[in-house]
Amino acid sequence: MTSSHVQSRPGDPAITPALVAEHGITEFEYERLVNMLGRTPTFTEIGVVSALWSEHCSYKHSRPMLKTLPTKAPWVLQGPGENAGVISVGDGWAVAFKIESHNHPSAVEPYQGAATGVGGILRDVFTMGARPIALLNSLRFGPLTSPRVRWLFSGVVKGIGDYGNCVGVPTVGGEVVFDPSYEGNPLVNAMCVGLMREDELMRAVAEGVGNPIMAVGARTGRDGIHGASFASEDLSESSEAKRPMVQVGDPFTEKLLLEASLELIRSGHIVAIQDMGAAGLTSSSAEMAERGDVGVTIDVTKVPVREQGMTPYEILLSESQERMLVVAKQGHEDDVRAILAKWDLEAAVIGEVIAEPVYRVTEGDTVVAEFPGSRLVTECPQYVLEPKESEALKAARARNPLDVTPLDDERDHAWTLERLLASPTIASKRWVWQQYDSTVRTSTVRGPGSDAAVVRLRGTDKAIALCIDGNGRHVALSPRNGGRAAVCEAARNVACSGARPKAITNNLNFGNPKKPEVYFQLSEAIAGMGEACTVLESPVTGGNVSLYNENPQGAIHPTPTIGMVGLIESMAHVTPSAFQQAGDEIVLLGD
Amino acid sequence: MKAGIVRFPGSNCDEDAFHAIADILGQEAVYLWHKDHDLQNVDLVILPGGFSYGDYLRAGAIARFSPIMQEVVAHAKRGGLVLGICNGFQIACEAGLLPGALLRNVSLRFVSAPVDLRVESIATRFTSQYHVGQIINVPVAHGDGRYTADADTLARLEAEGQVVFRYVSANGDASDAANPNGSQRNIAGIVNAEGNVLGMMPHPERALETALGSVDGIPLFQSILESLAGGVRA
Amino acid sequence: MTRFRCAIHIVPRRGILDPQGKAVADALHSLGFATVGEVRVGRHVVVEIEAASEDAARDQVKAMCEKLLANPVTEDFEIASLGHA
Amino acid sequence: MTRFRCAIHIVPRRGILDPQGKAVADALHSLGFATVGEVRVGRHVVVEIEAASEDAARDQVKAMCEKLLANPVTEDFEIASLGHA
Ligand SMILES: Nc1ncnc2c1ncn2[C@@H]1O[C@H](COP(=O)(O)OP(=O)(O)O)[C@@H](O)[C@H]1O
Repeated sequence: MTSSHVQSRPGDPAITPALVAEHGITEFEYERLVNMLGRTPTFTEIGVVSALWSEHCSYKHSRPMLKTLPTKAPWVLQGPGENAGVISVGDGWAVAFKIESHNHPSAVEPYQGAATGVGGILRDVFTMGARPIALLNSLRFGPLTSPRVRWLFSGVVKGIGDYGNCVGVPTVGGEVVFDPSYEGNPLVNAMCVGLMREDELMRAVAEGVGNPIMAVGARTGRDGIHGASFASEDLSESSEAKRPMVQVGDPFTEKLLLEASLELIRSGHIVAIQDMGAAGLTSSSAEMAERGDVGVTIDVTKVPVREQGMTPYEILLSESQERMLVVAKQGHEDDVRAILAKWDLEAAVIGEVIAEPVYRVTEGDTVVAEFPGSRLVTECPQYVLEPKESEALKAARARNPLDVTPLDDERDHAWTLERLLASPTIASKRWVWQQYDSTVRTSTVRGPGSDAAVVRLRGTDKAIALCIDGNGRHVALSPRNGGRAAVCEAARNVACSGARPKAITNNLNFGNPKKPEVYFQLSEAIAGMGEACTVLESPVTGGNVSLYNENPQGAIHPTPTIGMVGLIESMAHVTPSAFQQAGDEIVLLGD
Repeated sequence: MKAGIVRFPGSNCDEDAFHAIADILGQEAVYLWHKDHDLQNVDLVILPGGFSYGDYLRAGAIARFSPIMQEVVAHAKRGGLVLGICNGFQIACEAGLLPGALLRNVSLRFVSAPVDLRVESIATRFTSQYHVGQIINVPVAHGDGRYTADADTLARLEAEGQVVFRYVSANGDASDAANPNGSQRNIAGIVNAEGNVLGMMPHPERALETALGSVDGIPLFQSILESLAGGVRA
Repeated sequence: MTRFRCAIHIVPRRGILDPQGKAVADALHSLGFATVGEVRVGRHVVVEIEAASEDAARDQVKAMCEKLLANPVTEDFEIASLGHA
Repeated sequence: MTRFRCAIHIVPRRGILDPQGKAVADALHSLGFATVGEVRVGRHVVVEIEAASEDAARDQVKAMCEKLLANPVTEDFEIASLGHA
């Protein structure tokens, strides 16, 4: 079959250079796309490509650098490339974990942005077959003196809390830093850790020609579609309906989906499952097909929708939450439906795994998008740029750090200490973590307030130590050292609680990578992280990249955040971080 | 003892309650699915914490209509033991098993913290193994824990010794500062007039192991065992 | 059967502490709305329902409120409007 | 200055997921209210305010909604009633 049968839909906007540009596709990329297709893409195809070739899905500026990170160790069962990384913790038990950013959504709508960030990272973990047992988060805001920052801060904290609390996964740790560089660009990184039996590991690989592809969970609405800028008179809906809709989290549905997914995975009725996260149906289906090296066909009219009149473009790009894409075993569709129904959720067959190496989307009988094989994923352009350090930072670094003029009103050490303790970044974060249920699941041995959280693995004598650390200012001043230090800080925190560091996940929060100085920070920080991971024998099992964290005032501090998992072989090794009793000696270790 | 832990779709302390009964107390535990009608002859029903049906409208409002709740109410009316923890307390109030209601915390924020409770009454089937005035440390984790009832109800609860736990400071004062949610009279837990239904916002099932920081919940479960061993059965 | 749309107000009963209303009032004061007095925050529920007549629709909505939507211990409800959808 | 009482409805914007409304609709169905269609749940806010005139009061309430009461990203608001307190 040739692609000549692909049809543009009546009412679709014309493909103009302006439309292509609005979708963030460069001329170079557009040319590559036309060459791949051998024809002009349809509007639906432009939408698909804009999503898949976005930085978020494709890592086009960071992948070459990420490839340099160490990813292997005997205990690593699943490295980068899946929904979450997985390590063995012995005795047949495995831990899945991953970190994800929701920086931009949280800047617009802090409560929902943060809540849906937690929802997404939970799904990444339970789609691997693991039951989520802990959440952590790493937050960055501007100074609390700004009312807008206070609104962002309280909204984010409430969003994180409400979502995790409702699903019933304890939030056991995290960090909060306030610094002017994050004023317009708060960072919200959420990490989830799950526990499973090694033999329950499930990968998101579409397999088996003829197997049905099913959409399960919540219905698809117009949430998060970046359609607003394309509103055109020709479209049938009113412009009101075209407004991009903020994704709203529904943690109760997430809880149902969590239980249903784990039951599905254990039932043997399915071969793969993946979250419909960023770029929704598009990226989940294309990625699963690419991993399985098979073709897929999807009929958008079969997707359960929340609203009438949704176009293929909208259905494919919707970022409605609490949805999963499942590849079921042929003939087991009803079994899948029954499990979902038990949890009051829907499941619908929306497509099929096919032998023909194409990625095809139909609207009923009409083909509205079709790409050759997995080239859509594999041929995404990758960019390697020339890194260059900013002169200003070079100069700043050249300064002697001891050469500081005392503040005018600086008094004694006690006064200084009080001032330090009162600064929001150093002050107690109790206000934050009191809003998080940290004790549900009755496994939190050390919760918020310790260097690393310790969560016991019920049914064993073991525990895991978890922490999340990053220091943007350090990375800004010296990207490579800062990258190293972030990993080392995490390792120290984990070690202090009695654990041996095992692996990390990371979130790279940076500015616009097309700027040579940002690219420099990125490449150096990644190199530094890699060095530390190698030395500490803690490979990288996954992570996330959030670039373009900029506003007119400039970029954020380059902020890699490191989420580390350490293993405590015996509960007897758990070590507290608080002073225990009067009379104990205090010893300073290290130099 | 055989304990049944009700599993609403959004329950999330069900596994913890199961673990408490089965692994720590070494008793028989079963789950009771919300869509079922069978209580499986349990001696004790636990309504666990969580967000039974999302609790978006009002905590516990929807749960009380689930099929299993009809049986739980019947069990309670027969004198069977019911322990409602956190969301379970909210559900018990909504279902009319206990008087009053649990409203949004006065701070409007979720509160997760270990709190001190004073045992106000040991003349119940849930607290005989404590002593009156004993201060115990048990975690709370809730957004809607402000116990509210009309003046007559409050007076009756106090007069009849139905207030079982009160939030207090470390030295035992039922002060505002020690009240995590703005509950009237610092009420943390109450029993019904017949004494067979206990509702409490704090989580005794999270206070049963040294590794988790407190074992102050153990006497509560021992009291239940004691009471059942005494032959007072449903 | 006709389609009706009904709006319901569910408000904290007088005398019951309304921390949300108080928080809103405080925030409004600090935003400079100095003449704001009491603020009460309740729920606004809009239900679409099919019924044989307006009266039948009203009866059903009333039953919903009594059974589920309002907590008789702490809340009052009021059918604010009822009309064809 | 006169005392006014104003009722405001704040509702989730059309097209935005309303988990609360969905949960209530599902519950109503399972309670046997079979003809219930869509349910949306918003907030009902009653504000008392002093102002020189009804128009002045309305302007102030509108400003409150825009500044504080409604979240412009996810909610629409409507002044449902305004009268002497
Ligand atoms: N966003 C958060 N979520 C959960 N816990 C947090 C958060 N921020 C800080 N914490 C907890 O507060 C404690 C202190 O955090 P922080 O001030 O960042 O200390 P440190 O510099 O020692 O990492 C840690 O135990 C941490 O887990």
